Amino acid sequence: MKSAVIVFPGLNRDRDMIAALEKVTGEKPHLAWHGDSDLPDVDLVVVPGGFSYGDYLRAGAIAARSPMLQRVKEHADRGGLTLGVCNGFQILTETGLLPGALMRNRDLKFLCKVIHLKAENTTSPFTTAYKGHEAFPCPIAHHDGNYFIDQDGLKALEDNGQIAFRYCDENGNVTLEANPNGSIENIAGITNKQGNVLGMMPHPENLIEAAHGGIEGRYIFDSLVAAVA
Amino acid sequence: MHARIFVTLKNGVLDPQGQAIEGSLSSLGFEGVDAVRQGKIFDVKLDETDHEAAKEKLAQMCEKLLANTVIENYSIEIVD
Amino acid sequence: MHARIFVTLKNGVLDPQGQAIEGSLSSLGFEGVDAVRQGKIFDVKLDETDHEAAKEKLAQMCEKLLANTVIENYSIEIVD
Amino acid sequence: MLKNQNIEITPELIASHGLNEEEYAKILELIGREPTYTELGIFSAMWNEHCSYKSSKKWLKTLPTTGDRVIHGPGENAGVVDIDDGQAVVFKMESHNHPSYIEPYQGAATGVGGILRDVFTMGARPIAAMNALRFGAPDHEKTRHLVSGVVAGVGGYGNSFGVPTVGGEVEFDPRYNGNILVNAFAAGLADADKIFLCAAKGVGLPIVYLGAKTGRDGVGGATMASAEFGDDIDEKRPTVQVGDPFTEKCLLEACLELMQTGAVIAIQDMGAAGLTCSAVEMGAQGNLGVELYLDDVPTREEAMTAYEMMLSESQERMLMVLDPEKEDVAKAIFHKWDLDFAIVGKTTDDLRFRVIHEGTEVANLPIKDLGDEAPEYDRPRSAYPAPSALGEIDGNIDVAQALLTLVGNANGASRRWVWEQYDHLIQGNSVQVPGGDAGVVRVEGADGKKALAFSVDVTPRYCEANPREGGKQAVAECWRNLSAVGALPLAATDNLNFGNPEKPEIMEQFSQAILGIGDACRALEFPIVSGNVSLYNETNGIGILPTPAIGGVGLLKDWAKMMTLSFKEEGEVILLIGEKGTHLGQSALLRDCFNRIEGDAPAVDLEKEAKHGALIRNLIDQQQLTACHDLSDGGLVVALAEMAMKGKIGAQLELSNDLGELFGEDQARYIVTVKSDNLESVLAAAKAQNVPVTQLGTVGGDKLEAKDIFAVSVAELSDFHESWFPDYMAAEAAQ
Ligand SMILES: Nc1ncnc2c1ncn2[C@@H]1O[C@H](COP(=O)(O)OP(=O)(O)O)[C@@H](O)[C@H]1O
Ligand SMILES: [Mg+2]
Repeated sequence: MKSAVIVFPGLNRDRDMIAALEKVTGEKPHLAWHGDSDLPDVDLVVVPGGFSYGDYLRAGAIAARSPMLQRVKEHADRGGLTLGVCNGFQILTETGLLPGALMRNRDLKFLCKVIHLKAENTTSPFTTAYKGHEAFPCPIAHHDGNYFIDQDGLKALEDNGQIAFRYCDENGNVTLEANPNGSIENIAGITNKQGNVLGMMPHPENLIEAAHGGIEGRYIFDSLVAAVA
Repeated sequence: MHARIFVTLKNGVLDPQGQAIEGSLSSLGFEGVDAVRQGKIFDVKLDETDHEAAKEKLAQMCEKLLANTVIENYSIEIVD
Repeated sequence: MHARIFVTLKNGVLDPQGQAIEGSLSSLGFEGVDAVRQGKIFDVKLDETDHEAAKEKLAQMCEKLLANTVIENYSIEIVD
Repeated sequence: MLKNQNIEITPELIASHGLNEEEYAKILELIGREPTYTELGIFSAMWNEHCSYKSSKKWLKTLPTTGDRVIHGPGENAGVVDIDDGQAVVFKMESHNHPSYIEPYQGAATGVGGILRDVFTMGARPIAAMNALRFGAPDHEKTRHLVSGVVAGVGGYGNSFGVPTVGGEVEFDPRYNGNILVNAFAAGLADADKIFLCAAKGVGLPIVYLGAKTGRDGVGGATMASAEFGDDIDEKRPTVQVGDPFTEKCLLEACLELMQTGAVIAIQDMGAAGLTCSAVEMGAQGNLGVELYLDDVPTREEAMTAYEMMLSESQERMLMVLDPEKEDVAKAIFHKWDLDFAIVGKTTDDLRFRVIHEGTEVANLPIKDLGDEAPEYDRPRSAYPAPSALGEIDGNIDVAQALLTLVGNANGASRRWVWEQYDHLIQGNSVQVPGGDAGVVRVEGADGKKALAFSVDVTPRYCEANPREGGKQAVAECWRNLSAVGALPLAATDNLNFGNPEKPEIMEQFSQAILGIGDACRALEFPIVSGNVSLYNETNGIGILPTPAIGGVGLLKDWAKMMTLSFKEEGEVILLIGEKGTHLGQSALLRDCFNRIEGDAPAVDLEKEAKHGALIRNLIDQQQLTACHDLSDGGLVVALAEMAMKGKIGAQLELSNDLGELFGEDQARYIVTVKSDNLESVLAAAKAQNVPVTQLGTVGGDKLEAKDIFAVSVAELSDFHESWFPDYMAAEAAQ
């Protein structure tokens, strides 16, 4: 699988994402600097986590307006696989590639911890490998992960099976207590209607090898490798 | 010319900051606060003399960058 | 009664947000923007009818919570 | 036009610059004339306590700073230590106490920013951070607000910059009511042969200004940091600096990129007293003069005077001596990252420090004398009071209740509320996160097995009772924490936070603590390679507890062998390594359950420390242990409870009801668990080394219980342990 990682000033989980892609696919991803005008032809474009432009104004807002994001949009519009993690998710919502918005966490604090996730949909190209491993622990690290969408939008997400991951408890139950940030309906990740764009707050790239305490983050990349094969 | 842009959350959008402030105010002993909503101001110094042209330009800035119109409204005031 | 509180950075205090916004506006092709400074608004619904009493109370809220008076100024406007 | 240059140098002005008569006389003698206003500012910045170490130098010199692995000790931006395979760890700790009291968020944030800059200035990519925090009594009116602001500030900067915060300390004591402590540690990874230093080389080379623009931030900041607080504190407020972690992250990437091009001859971050300190240090260390052209300094405010530019503490700035042939390459890199890049001066051969502004020479000073001739004091010391006698202790207490108090009060409760606000997972190498004895981070670029361990420690109440033993204990505890995870302790940094050194008793306390630190560092082969001194932590005559924080770094050859403190499996045998406890003086039990602060600090037997630690590391390396935890605050029972809570399993123990045995804080001790198959070999290994071992019981069940003494469910312990911080902070006015 050929992949590209978009790099903006202020992103800081780009190196984590590059390492994860390399480990899973055996290939170094292409690095696309935000100021470059071209995005090479790849199977997967990843917008990684961090604080692009300091998250000043709104998380992801300034990065979303950069020329490179136009290229990402074109890639996604052509049906190209596109993954946004954490700041990447915020950026993809700011561009309109994904619906809704990510607001400040309910408790207003940055939160870094291992939560539990449930794969709600194991048919998207990002999630097929989660079949049989629907609930798993996964790290989060964010200040603005409180997903919001209006009622009509929410209904559309549900109707189209666009909800990829929800926060759950150890046993896979989606409960209020298991919601770390106040996201509507415990939403942790969504796809677009076509299913080729995924945005998620948790960090699968930090859940790839034994040293991370789990490898369930790999399944996203495994799913993608299978999807493009 | 100086302008001030106000960006506020749309009705119906949950405001965790506003809620937390409400809670804090009441725990600080301030009574009778029914609601608090937090928004943003941008004070912009513009190199433009025509009010209408300025407003037009500022509105575009809001649409393109300063407000997230999925959740926010904006308004513009020319200060001088 | 509705009031609006404006909280802005004192002169000379670094505003990284404003700087980043300036940069982004110019790369979006907006010209002639000399400076942007970001501030906050709090829209407060108060259960109080007297303007002076309300202003007094809001000023206290600013001092105690809403503004960080080390680096921020505030002003208060009664809306209705 | 001589902006501000014709300001008259009055005795009041001199005093307001923190210079005494004698010091001013020395200035007159050195330069042979009256200084200009700008020059006065430069002297005050260079000669204040923070930059000149005038009260502490004499004592710092007694510390051991060398060792087989030490590449650069004190004197550089950070210490540099060899970690094999051509790699080095670069680390330092620094305080931002006063600014954090005035504006907790920005004070703490800029403290983190400053220490990160010290590390990457040397060419190292930051891979771990820690923070040692001390606040006033929980019920003091300011405490909550300070805790919330400081923690948010530490996180706000570190999270955005992208360094994992893997450890730290938080303590509460009324003695910090008016002076909180915010000490930030950072460590970075570099190639051992590519370390960048601040000494300028070559005459006539361009001096380049990098990073953010200069504003009036913190003008007089370094002077403030060295002055005692009084009631006029509000007047000092406008000197607050605002941090910009985004710019710092860009600066990191740009610097590392630039360093690879070979363009950098010397580089120095602008920290306290900004442009002044960095330019003088570059020149003086390189035996060169420096000429600065202030008109070329990027500024963000209008009409800044030379004085303001020279003393500004605007953050996220660097100064560099550049290879002129690579100017274009360098410029391109900085512009790519949207950072300022300006040539603001050049090196000269005349050992003068010249500053030119608007066509006028506003300063012309002997550059070496600014540092070398800075005053150095052997401040008077008076006898230190002997520790108070330890009175009778009524041994007839409810042990379970005492345990719940100790694990569930302000100083014993879980710090999760704090460290969950810090990104401790970023970079994907955190193999032990906060909450254990030491944070452990895997090292990239070698065999994938190597890891570094980090811990920061000090027990201020011991230091106050007995500064020498307290100094030793801080080092010993840090060293023990590293050993407990299986790391070989390599070297340390210190952050010496004390009261007013002009008081003879404080000066004695300070010097004794340093001597104790030196004793321990020598005995444990744990040299001090960097550090920082923060004096005058005193408000209205009340000084803080002496707080010499020690930050240590240890090396693990294979992180897969790393030890953690949680109980693992039912049936494993629990052993105490080291002697049975006896010492209750200055213990947490005495303070928190009897409301008494009495007695001497526990004595530190450094020979035993070394021996017990070596045994522990060997056992871990041979994979004989399943858990290990060092004993500190609260002694044996608290350590057992922590292991049980972490593992969510209880234990059945055989203990006596002697309070010293249960809660004593004797040093050089660890609790370990072993599989029963390994018991014999572990006992034999201890015996061979002559290290006392006691079998305490076995892991299992859902209670921590000692027959006839106490029983308490692990769930209840956890409940007490986890709830104090969130409950306490819930009342904080969120913003
Ligand atoms: N307590 C100490 N122990 C050892 N070295 C110290 C101590 N305090 C300061 N140093 C060393 O003195 C030098 C100057 O310190 P400092 O002024 O804090 O550095 P910077 O200029 O980077 O802020 C540094 O190399 C530092 O490591
Ligand atoms: Mg430095």
